[in-house]
Amino acid sequence: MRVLPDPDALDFADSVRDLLSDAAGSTALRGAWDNENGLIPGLWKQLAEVGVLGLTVPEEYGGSGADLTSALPVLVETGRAATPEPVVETLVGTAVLAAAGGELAAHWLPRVVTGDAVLTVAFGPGQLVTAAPWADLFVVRDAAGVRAVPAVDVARIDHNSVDTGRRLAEISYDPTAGTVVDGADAESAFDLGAVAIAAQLTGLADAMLEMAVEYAKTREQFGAPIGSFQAIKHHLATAYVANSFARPVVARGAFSVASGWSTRRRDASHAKYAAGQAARRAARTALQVHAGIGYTFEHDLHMWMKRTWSLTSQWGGQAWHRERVAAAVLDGSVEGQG
Amino acid sequence: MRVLPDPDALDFADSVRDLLSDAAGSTALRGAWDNENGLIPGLWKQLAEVGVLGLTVPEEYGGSGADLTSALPVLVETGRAATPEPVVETLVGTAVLAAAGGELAAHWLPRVVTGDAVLTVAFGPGQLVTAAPWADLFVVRDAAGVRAVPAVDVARIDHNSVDTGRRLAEISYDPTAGTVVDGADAESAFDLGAVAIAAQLTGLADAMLEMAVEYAKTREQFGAPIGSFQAIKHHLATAYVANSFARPVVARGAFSVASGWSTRRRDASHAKYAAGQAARRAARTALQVHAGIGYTFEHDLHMWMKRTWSLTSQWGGQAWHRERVAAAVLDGSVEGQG
Amino acid sequence: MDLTEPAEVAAFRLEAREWLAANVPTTPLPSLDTADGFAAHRDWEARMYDARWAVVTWPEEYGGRAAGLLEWLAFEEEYWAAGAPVRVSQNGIFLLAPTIFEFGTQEQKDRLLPPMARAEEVWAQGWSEPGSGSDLASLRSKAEKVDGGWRVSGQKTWSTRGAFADWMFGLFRSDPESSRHHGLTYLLFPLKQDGVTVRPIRQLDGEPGFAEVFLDDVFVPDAMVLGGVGEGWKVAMSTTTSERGLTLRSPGRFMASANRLVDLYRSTAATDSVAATAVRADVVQAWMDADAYRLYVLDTALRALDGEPIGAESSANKLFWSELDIAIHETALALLGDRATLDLDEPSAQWLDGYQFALAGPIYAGTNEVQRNVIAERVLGLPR
Amino acid sequence: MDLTEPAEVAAFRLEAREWLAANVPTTPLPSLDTADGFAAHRDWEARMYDARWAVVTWPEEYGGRAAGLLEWLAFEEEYWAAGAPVRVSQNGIFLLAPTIFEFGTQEQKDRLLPPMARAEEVWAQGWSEPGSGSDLASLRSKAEKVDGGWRVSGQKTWSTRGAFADWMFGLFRSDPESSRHHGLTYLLFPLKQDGVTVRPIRQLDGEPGFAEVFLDDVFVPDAMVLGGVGEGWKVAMSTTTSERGLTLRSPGRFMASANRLVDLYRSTAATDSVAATAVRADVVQAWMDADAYRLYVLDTALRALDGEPIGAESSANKLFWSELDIAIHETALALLGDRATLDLDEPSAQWLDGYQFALAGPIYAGTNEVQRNVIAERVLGLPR
Repeated sequence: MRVLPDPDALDFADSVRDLLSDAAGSTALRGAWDNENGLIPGLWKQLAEVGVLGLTVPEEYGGSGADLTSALPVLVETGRAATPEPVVETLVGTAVLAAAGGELAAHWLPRVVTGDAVLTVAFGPGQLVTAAPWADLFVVRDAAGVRAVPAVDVARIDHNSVDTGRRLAEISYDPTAGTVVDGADAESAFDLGAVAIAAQLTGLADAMLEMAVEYAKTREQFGAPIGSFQAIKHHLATAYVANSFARPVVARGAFSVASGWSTRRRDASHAKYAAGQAARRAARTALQVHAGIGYTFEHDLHMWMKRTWSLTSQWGGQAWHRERVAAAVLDGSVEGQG
Repeated sequence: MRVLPDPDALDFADSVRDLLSDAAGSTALRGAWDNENGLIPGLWKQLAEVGVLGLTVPEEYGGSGADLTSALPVLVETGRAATPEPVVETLVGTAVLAAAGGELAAHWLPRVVTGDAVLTVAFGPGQLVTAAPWADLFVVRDAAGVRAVPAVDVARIDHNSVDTGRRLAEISYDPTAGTVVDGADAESAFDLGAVAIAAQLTGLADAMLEMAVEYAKTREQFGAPIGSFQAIKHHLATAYVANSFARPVVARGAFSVASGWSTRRRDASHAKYAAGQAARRAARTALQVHAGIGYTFEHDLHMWMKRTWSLTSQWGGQAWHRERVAAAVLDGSVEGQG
Repeated sequence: MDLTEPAEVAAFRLEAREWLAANVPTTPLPSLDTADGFAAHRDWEARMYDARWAVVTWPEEYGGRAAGLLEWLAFEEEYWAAGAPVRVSQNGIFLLAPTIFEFGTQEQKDRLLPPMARAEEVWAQGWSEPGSGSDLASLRSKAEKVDGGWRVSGQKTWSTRGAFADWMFGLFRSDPESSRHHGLTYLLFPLKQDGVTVRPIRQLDGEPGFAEVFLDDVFVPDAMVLGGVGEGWKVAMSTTTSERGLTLRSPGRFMASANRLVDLYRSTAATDSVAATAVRADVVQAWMDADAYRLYVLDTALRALDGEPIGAESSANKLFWSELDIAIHETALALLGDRATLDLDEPSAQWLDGYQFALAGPIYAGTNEVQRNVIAERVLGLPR
Repeated sequence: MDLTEPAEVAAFRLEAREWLAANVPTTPLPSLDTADGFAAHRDWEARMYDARWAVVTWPEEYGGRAAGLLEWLAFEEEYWAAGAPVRVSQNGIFLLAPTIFEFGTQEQKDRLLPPMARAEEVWAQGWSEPGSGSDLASLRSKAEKVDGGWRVSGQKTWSTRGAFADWMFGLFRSDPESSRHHGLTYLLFPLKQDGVTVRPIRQLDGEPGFAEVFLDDVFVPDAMVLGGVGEGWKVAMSTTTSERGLTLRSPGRFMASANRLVDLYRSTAATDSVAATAVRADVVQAWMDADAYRLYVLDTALRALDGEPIGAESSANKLFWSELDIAIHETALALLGDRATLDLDEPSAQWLDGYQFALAGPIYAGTNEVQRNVIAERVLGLPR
């Protein structure tokens, strides 16, 4: 019985953290925000090479066959680094294709694992898609179930998002385009994505609090570091506690989804809600601690804040997930807890 | 155009404040909490003599004919003193009888104004009545409208309340007992009570914050008054701001109800909600600042806290009033503001 | 107690409403943090000035209507309810002008007020410095006495409107031996002159809403000292605790936002009642708080009219509106769901813009932490 | 990562569940803050002891089952879900016993643990003094060395269970020249002896839940020093940062409260859907937080079992459960509406009682203000 990930998963995440801090640090990130496609040049191939893209893909398709619980630490790192690339979308899309198997999986998965093909997904209650300009395949939930549509058959309207490290588009396609993914479980794919995003949110929160703590130690006002004032201390302590209590909820969400527990819907929503609340609090706290400097585009903080806004608004917003938990707990029965 | 009460009303409230601090200070209050009927011996007659009981009763019945807006400051004082006597119930009951006029008014009002008869009321969404053991007349809302039932026709079940300075009973009576109060507007009587209680709540909040501020100035820990620590300062400042912003909302509620504005239901509920939230925050803050000593029955604070719990739970609870505002603002139209 | 609006205020309100209905631009102006937008906002204010709506509280001789506080509150309610543009001249007309009226020389009034009112000369703030944010009294930019005036050097930052503004007002250390609140002088000078370097700072939304201003031996004539030499702190503070506390953010602005939030709630509820119900309590809370803010400011204004001194109300005010503004916009973003982060020309982007603007509220004009200290120490009397 | 409950824990849980189902009193015991209630709670714990459920984590030789942390968590979940009484022996078995196991002599273990486990000897805390609350290190009650032991004088306050307890544990200044954390000694002594005066203090609910204890030249033999002379602070603190941080308030307690809140919500919704809907978000928030607390403690326990050191988790824990407990009960009172303040034998009074109990949470065992300081300084490394 463990809540924390296994040591192997943590070691792998450490190596990804090193990769991201070398190849996708704040200067690279700033470049991605400003460039044409919102991506860090070369990073996708590197993520493929070290095995991030195939981490949860079955070995027969060239992946490592890990489950969601083992992928959590890597997802946290991609959150901590505010990575713009569609890591969560890859995780969800490959899971759907692998579960369906057959020709679709055999064709796409080996290419996705190596980074030679890119897929993106649309499973949330809205229909905004990220990585759309760049994707070769769209795996989407629609009225007919789940459908895989090649990019050539997809029309898109690009939207401006405040988080230009996560560009958004609305897509449309002929209702008969592409292939129906037989037996795909759209709801479980959604839960998978919710937990994966929740993991990223805890990483985002960590990173923002770390920035704020470092700033509070060095910035002086009234002849003392501002971190010595009780108001600043208590703001930061409160945000730290919120994120500390979100983390095990996310871990349970992962285990519940991976194990197919009867409470998996509730647990996935609880994970995204708790991590989202913690990340929002971390963002507000970090901004207030940084004050003016944190309000500038020149400072890194804004990229982390805006990613927090994106991830807490999309794939089901905060109130939406809270209500999904409420429907399970208050209207249904409180099912066996893990 | 004024939000603040007129100087005359404030002067009168000052004299009532003096009376209450002489005759109904914390020692007297403690006595009332422990004695058989929960009242301060002799106080009711004194309140009658100085004109509190008849303040809003028309002059033809021996009162002063003031409207609710002029009564607000006195109500605030009865809140500040955590007065156990049924001042709000008297205000509401006499207003209903005076509006109806006729024999009922002529018989009861002069006696109520002098303190020779006591009435109580039941208009809230629940049916718990205060001052029941002591009342000569019950003015109650029921399915038939509003009914005035003499005590002799009322059966009651006394309940234990944590606020023994405000005892509660459930009452019952034969559906044909007493007199139907012709043309009584039960909803407006309810609004009147809601605003009157809101005024008491702002007084309670004031008193609790004052206790907490005084304590914070004198209690020392870590070699300094605890009021010099920023955490304590910010708790108290936040509670102070909440009550400061509730006060004009209560004043507007009084004016809106007294003037029969179309928004009076919404305004009355907003008043009770805002004052209730502020008082609850003041109670939590005062307890946290006092810490152990505030948690004792020996310290005065608990009587003010428990009155806050009573008044925010009864005559429509906090969520109930917020939802009443929501129904007006969100489902209806936002009507002309004053 | 009487909350009925006096007839003359109601008449004033109606006149404003009619003019605004006929004149407010039907499509929103570009952001005033862009060069184009700045110019467009100047034009709008010039039109307001021509109709004598730019500075309603000012005396008629300077283009105002000598309106009282109640008229001002009514005007502001109408202004924001009409969806009119934000005021590019705000620093000048709401922050600096009251100080000029109180401390300025006749010459200063005549020279400075008319172009300020027409938005021909837009003012930037010169308060904060890199080492002096919350702790304003630690500022170090210096003014050295020379013949006929002062030589000013140093660096100001977070200068709102600094990127495009014409003039700056601010505090400078005129006595090199002084420390803290002493020895400061309040100076006024044009930004477009030698020795002044303006470096725009991109704010959260990517636009240059404020600037760093580097001052290298800039000459300021004696005539542009506001109030006495060495009296800068007193001059700067005198208006923060008076009516200026009221006028920094008018209630009409938040009431208009809250009413738009109600509209957004209703349109969401029509298509997705689950989403709407989940934030219903937050929507009504925001609306109630906006209404409470309106009433609180009205109460303060009425007491000011009765001659009561206005003190720490400005700190309580600032805490309340800054937190309210964030709550209104966070609730709106929750209602927008997936579309909350859509930006620029997207139809919902006004809420995102408003949110980003609101996030600065608890920081500028004295952080909310400083305001809570002020209330605790000056109002409640807690020990420092 | 595997959250499946191990088979041996599940079996242990089942055994506990069955015993509790058969043995938990069907009518609630009277309040343990009354003499009758105290006696009734002692009896209940004696029955638990006889069935070896009183101290499941203790070694078998002292009446326990040598249960691990996971079994303990499972037992606590079952205990509170069964609606079993609060533990009158809590001070002893959860706070003092871990310290005795770590620092006690064999003689102390043999003398003190068995009657503690049977609730024959109930322990009161002797930490706070009138001038030493949050600032515990400032305590002044003194222990003077005499032949064979110590003479203790001074005053302790907020001594939980002090009104009816049999023994006291606490810190005393044994070196008169010392200050702050130095020169303190951890002493154990019976309360029923000459020189000890217990003045019960009525707490918020009117019952004597704690007491002031006056000590006038009370003799404590050397054998009842716990840990070394002058080592009192270290002895007292060693367990606060270890497992004791976990066991002060078990998650089972809050999960059981949250599930009862869900039941209350459902019964309210059945008769008054408006009232229920208005607090629906608060109900689910409370349930989620109770669940989060359960998972956080489980995570900490599993890491402790893996040999990881447990540090400031106890401060984060304490903040979280104390605020959660208040939130659960405030939400319940909101659902009760008019009946929220009904007391004593009224059916809803369990919620009011629970609320009053919960209100002490942010105060005792180190105020939440102190806990936030601890997290900021010791975990985040912010300057003092």
